[in-house]
Amino acid sequence: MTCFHPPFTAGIDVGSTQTKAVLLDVSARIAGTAIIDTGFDVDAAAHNVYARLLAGAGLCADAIHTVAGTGYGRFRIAFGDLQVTEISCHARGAVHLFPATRTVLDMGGQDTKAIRVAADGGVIDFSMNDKCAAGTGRFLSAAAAVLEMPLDGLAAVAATGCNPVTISTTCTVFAETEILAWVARGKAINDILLGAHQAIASRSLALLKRVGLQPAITFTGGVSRNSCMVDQLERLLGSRLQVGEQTPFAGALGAALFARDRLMGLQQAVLP
Amino acid sequence: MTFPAIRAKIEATSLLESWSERLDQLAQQQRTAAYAFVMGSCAELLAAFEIPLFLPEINCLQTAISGTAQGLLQHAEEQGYPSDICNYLKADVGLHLQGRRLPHKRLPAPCLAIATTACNTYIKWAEVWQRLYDMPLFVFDIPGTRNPGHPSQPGDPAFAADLAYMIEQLRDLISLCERITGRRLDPDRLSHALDCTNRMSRDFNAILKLNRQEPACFDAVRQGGAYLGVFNAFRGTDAGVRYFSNALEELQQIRQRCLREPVAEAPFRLLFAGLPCYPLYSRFIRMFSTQGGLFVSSTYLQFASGGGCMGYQYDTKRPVESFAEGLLLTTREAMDSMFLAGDRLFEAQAACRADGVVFHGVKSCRTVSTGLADARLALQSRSSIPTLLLESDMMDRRLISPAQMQNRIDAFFETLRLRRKAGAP
Amino acid sequence: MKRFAAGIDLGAACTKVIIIDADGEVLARSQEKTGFQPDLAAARCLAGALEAAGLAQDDLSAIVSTGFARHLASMRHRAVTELTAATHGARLLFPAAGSVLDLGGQTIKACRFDEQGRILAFRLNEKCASGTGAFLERTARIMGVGLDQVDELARQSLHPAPISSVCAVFAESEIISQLMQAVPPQDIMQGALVACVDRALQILRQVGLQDELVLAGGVLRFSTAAELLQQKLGCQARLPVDGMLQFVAALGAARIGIRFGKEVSS
Amino acid sequence: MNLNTPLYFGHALPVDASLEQILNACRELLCDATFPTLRLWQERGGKVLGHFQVYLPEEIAHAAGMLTVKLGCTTGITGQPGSHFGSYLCAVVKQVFSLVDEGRLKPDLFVVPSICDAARNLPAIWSRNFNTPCRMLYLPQNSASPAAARYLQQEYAGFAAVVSEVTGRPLDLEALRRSAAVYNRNRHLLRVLQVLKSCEPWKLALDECYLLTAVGSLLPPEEHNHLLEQVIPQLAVRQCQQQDKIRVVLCGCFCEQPPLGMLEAIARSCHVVSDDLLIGLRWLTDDLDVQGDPLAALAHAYCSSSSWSPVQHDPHRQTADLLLQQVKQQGAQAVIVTAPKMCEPGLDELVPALAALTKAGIPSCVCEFEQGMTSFELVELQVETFAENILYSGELP
Ligand SMILES: Nc1ncnc2c1ncn2[C@@H]1O[C@H](COP(=O)(O)OP(=O)(O)O)[C@@H](O)[C@H]1O
Ligand SMILES: Nc1ncnc2c1ncn2[C@@H]1O[C@H](COP(=O)(O)OP(=O)(O)O)[C@@H](O)[C@H]1O
Ligand code: SF4
Ligand code: SF4
Ligand code: SF4
Repeated sequence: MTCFHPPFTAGIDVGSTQTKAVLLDVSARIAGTAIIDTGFDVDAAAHNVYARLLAGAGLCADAIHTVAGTGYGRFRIAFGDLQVTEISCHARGAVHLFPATRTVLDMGGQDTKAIRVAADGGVIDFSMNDKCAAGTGRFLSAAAAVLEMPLDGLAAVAATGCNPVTISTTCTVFAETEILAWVARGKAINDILLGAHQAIASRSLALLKRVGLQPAITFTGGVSRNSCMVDQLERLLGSRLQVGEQTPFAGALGAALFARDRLMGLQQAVLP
Repeated sequence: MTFPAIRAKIEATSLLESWSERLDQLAQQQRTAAYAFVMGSCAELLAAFEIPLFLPEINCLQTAISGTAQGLLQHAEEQGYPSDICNYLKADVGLHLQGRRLPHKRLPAPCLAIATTACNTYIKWAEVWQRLYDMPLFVFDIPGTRNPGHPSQPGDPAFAADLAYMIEQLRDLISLCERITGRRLDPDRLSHALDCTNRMSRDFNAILKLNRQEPACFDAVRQGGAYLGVFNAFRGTDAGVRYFSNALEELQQIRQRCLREPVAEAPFRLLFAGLPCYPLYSRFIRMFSTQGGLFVSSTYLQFASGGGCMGYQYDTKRPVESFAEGLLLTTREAMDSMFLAGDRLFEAQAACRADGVVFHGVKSCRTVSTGLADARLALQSRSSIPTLLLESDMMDRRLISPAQMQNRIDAFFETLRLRRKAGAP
Repeated sequence: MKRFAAGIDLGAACTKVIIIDADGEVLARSQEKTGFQPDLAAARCLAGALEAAGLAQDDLSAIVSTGFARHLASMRHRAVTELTAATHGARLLFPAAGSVLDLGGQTIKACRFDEQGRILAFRLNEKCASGTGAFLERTARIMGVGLDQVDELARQSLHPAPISSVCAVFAESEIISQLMQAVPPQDIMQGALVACVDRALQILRQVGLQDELVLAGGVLRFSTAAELLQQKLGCQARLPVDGMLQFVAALGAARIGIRFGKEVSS
Repeated sequence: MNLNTPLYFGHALPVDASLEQILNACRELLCDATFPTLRLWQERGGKVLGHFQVYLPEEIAHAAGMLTVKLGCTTGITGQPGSHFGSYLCAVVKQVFSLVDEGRLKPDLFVVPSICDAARNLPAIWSRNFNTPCRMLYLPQNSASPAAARYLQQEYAGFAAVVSEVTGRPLDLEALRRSAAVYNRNRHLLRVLQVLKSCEPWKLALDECYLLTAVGSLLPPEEHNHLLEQVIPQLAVRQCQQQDKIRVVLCGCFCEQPPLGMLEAIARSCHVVSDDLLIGLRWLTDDLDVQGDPLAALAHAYCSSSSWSPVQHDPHRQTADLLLQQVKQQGAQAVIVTAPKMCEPGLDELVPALAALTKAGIPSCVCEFEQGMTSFELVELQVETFAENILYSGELP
């Protein structure tokens, strides 16, 4: 079977927690997205997400001109044509989604990045957590697991809190005991969760400050789905954040845009 | 990308080996050496007294490159030295605690230590030796710039006051050396040593200037390290003079060749600010060079040569006064290039026509790293030049995460390429 | 009448209770996960131990609590810190002991003391999971092995995989990526144990080693960890036998109970 | 505008306040991140000079009518870790910067003594971000050298010139002599407080003594003197139960001040009979000669009759020996070393100090701290264990 579409490009973001894929048509419109858990087998995750992406759009692999990989597993995408760092991809993707973007906050599973971008999506400056993964999305996933509630329900519960507790350690490994200790002290779940969200939000504010807080700020990465985190960040920043359906996919989208550059013959000299 | 300066590299290696061998011999014969630091080593004075000079900082960075540092650090930590202090100090303490013995060499014990106030850690470090060996320690108080950007100048009353203090201290140091060696200072020998440094410094300075124009003919981090090593260890000696005059000549030839045979793709000209990452020295440089990055200049050369690369010329006719004045000016220059780094970076990047500036902050050296993040912000507010801030360490492998470093460097080059593509200035 | 005392160690991971008599003989032990209601866990554990010893709570001349939740055990007569307790426990088991290293679920404690049992120096880890039991538990979970199979697995390793990350979370992704590069699981498990042991040694070295070293804590129930420690220390360390490893602090608390009885002094 | 009306004591706090009232007021003032006394002073037209906890000859600024404020970590400010610094720096440098950056503190002049590598970077960072002047003061590290006092006198003259620039008042030697007398009185009263704490420690807990002393860094010295004069007699007759606690010497707080919560935690299990908290206020150990040239007297006193800390090199005095001496003098049983997390000079001194203590058979305990610490569990655990062991060791088999 052959496909008769004009060529598409795809971006695949192999993250520490989730693997995301975005399909772009020639006019740079998003033609499909897919997401799965990364799990143990990165190679398989990349394959599966790609298969899903194609199936969802009813395309076969031949229809895709270029595939760009990003994320920590980008070099393990066997069928990838080029690799770009997630920093450049999130910047590019965020500016594509919200052209007014000048600062990007990407909150993922095990790292948080703040990126200052130019109007063309180029990175001016970035800063990220290293050495310690405390205060990343992983803490929230762990919290959800302990409390046996779905991840997407977390925000709604946290939002009902009114006396947030002070979470002193946001180390994922201690998430369980930290939360249980507060439960044991008779605190309400919503207050505990709100406290956790606040602790994480204020940590990422420090990163944002490092790169300078130029509006507009776009919030990307898996945690941008979390409305409570959005609220907490907005409260701390005193300004609105740009978020949307597609922001969790910003990394993959950016990669797809880099792939499209190559398709359009722009890219050769720019990326290895 | 550039033609490697082969001769200078071989000569530097053999000179530094001979330096180590000499120290090893001294140790074998149970003889001693003066311990001093690169910023204000007083090498010329020691040379005049024929007191052998040992520079622990150079030794420490060698252990980091050769991979023996980790064991030394651990040894010191076992004795209770905390993890958050200068790792040069800690590795050196580790070395002393295990008998001044490295796999292939031994080191002489100190008969005297000279610590300037260019870095306050120098003093704490020298105090450790003093507790271990109870030898004389001379802390040379060198007042730095009080008002950022406005150092006092020769001729100012404020400068005269500082200089008077310097001269008095130098006299004290001279009498200390006289006591140790049982010999009077020979002013002619001091003059000769100062003359040697004059020439070395002049050529070193000329070398650095070569890179200002395109094409660049050496990597200021890779080859710069060799120049520094020789400059510090052979300061005030004829061997040092020969080395720098040869190196300059070779680089001039390389430059001619580069002009004749231009490379296909011009490298990204980078300015380096901070301390190199010694445990991953070659790999660190390769992370840049494989992507087409070339360090055309480095602030490290300024402070780690104790301001000696600036071309200061001593007046050999009045050696003692001129030595004091030179020490004040060059060491202050070294301090300023650390403490005031940011204020000078704007000019520095313009002077060397940099495409990007790489800041490498090391956790354990607060002297150099405290101001780096802010210097970068300041540079960013004045210029749109892309910058990269890396943080690791110059000694401790545990504080370095190559994968994370690589990720950042990749992103930086992606930016540089996009800019070049877009024809950014 | 014979005197008995109970020591309750409310650790972050496990709650342990021990009952001894005036001669230091152990009558009963009991242990369970601390969970998030330490006081209940302590009460249940104590009841279990009393039953096993055939005693009633009134027969005890003192109940002394220790561990991070020591102030939560409502039935206690006095509370001592786990460092003091571990010291006394170690000295009771090994009269010549000079230092103790305790590897628990969330804390690593090292302590050096003199012949009279006075603590000379001690050190705890910071609130970071690197090198703790919690980290090992998670590694085992990733690998899909139960805690009691860890040893068996690690023992097969010939080339422990280096785990360089200081952070347990980053270490986890390092482990996952190694799993994918087909590094054998036994090497990874061993690598994780090596990482923990290194972290513990770092803390131990900060207090300085003094003969004899007594090892304690649940992590050492992984006998590979104990062996590695001994290897790296280059000296013979004392290991409590008969399952007393995890009970050293509880034992020390009970001992203090025997000595000081119910009267609270401060 | 009258700069002589009280800023706090006699203004926000009644002159005849009771001990409890004074202590509470001190706590409130210290934890108030809006710096009410400084604001009031500036509203009245006065100028403020900021500097660190370690020594500065405040007399010189005082004589020109400036209010000096010592910053060594204001309790109760958690502040965001600044974007201008790496994680490996002590809180002093970071906090000073962020206080000014956030506009909470508006000194008219900031002076940084050359105490350490982190601090020496501050003037440049400051000048890139703020308009008010920030100067370095190069105190001698070679103070045993005969040339040092002469040099320092020049350095002080330079400092006085900067102060004149800011205040518009030329250096007035007579005023300087008067200021020296006020500071002599202040140092005397602080010494009295120290003696009281050492002789009857149950009457004055560590945290209380800290509060009473630390307000001195936010008040004009005259006012601090009044406050101390009011408090000392009340303390002398204070009714307190004598407690069974160990006598300890606390050291390591020469620059960054531990959070109040930590001092309270220590005070719960120990009698701290001597410490180096806010050492800068009582740096000079003798009264200054107010007859001759006051600049020369200040310089001379710095070099020859001063206290000690890890940031001043003195070839004739080793920190470890001085510590042992102090333990002996105070009849202390033990030493608690508080080490600010990232303070290089402090950390460098840790090993020799501990080694000397161990050799002398004096128990010691190291408590690391950092600003923004909210839980003192770990500190409490450490100090409790430490105290427990000294108190009960004799009775154990
Ligand atoms: N439905 C959801 N609602 C809220 N948060 C979510 C949801 N799905 C994922 N997350 C958060 O996103 C994180 C993963 O983000 P992602 O950007 O995919 O990370 P990575 O790129 O490292 O894999 C998870 O740790 C979780 O906290
Ligand atoms: N069979 C086992 N059951 C429970 N824990 C075990 C077992 N084997 C080893 N452990 C380890 O012991 C640790 C708990 O040790 P413990 O000394 O009780 O800690 P704490 O005193 O902090 O509660 C656990 O984190 C786990 O890693
Ligand atoms: S702090 Fe920096 S400059 Fe000072 S001795 Fe250490 S490495 Fe050298
Ligand atoms: S606190 Fe947790 S997240 Fe941070 S370094 Fe330690 S293990 Fe990693
Ligand atoms: S002396 Fe220590 S606390 Fe003070 S500024 Fe320097 S590093 Fe910070």
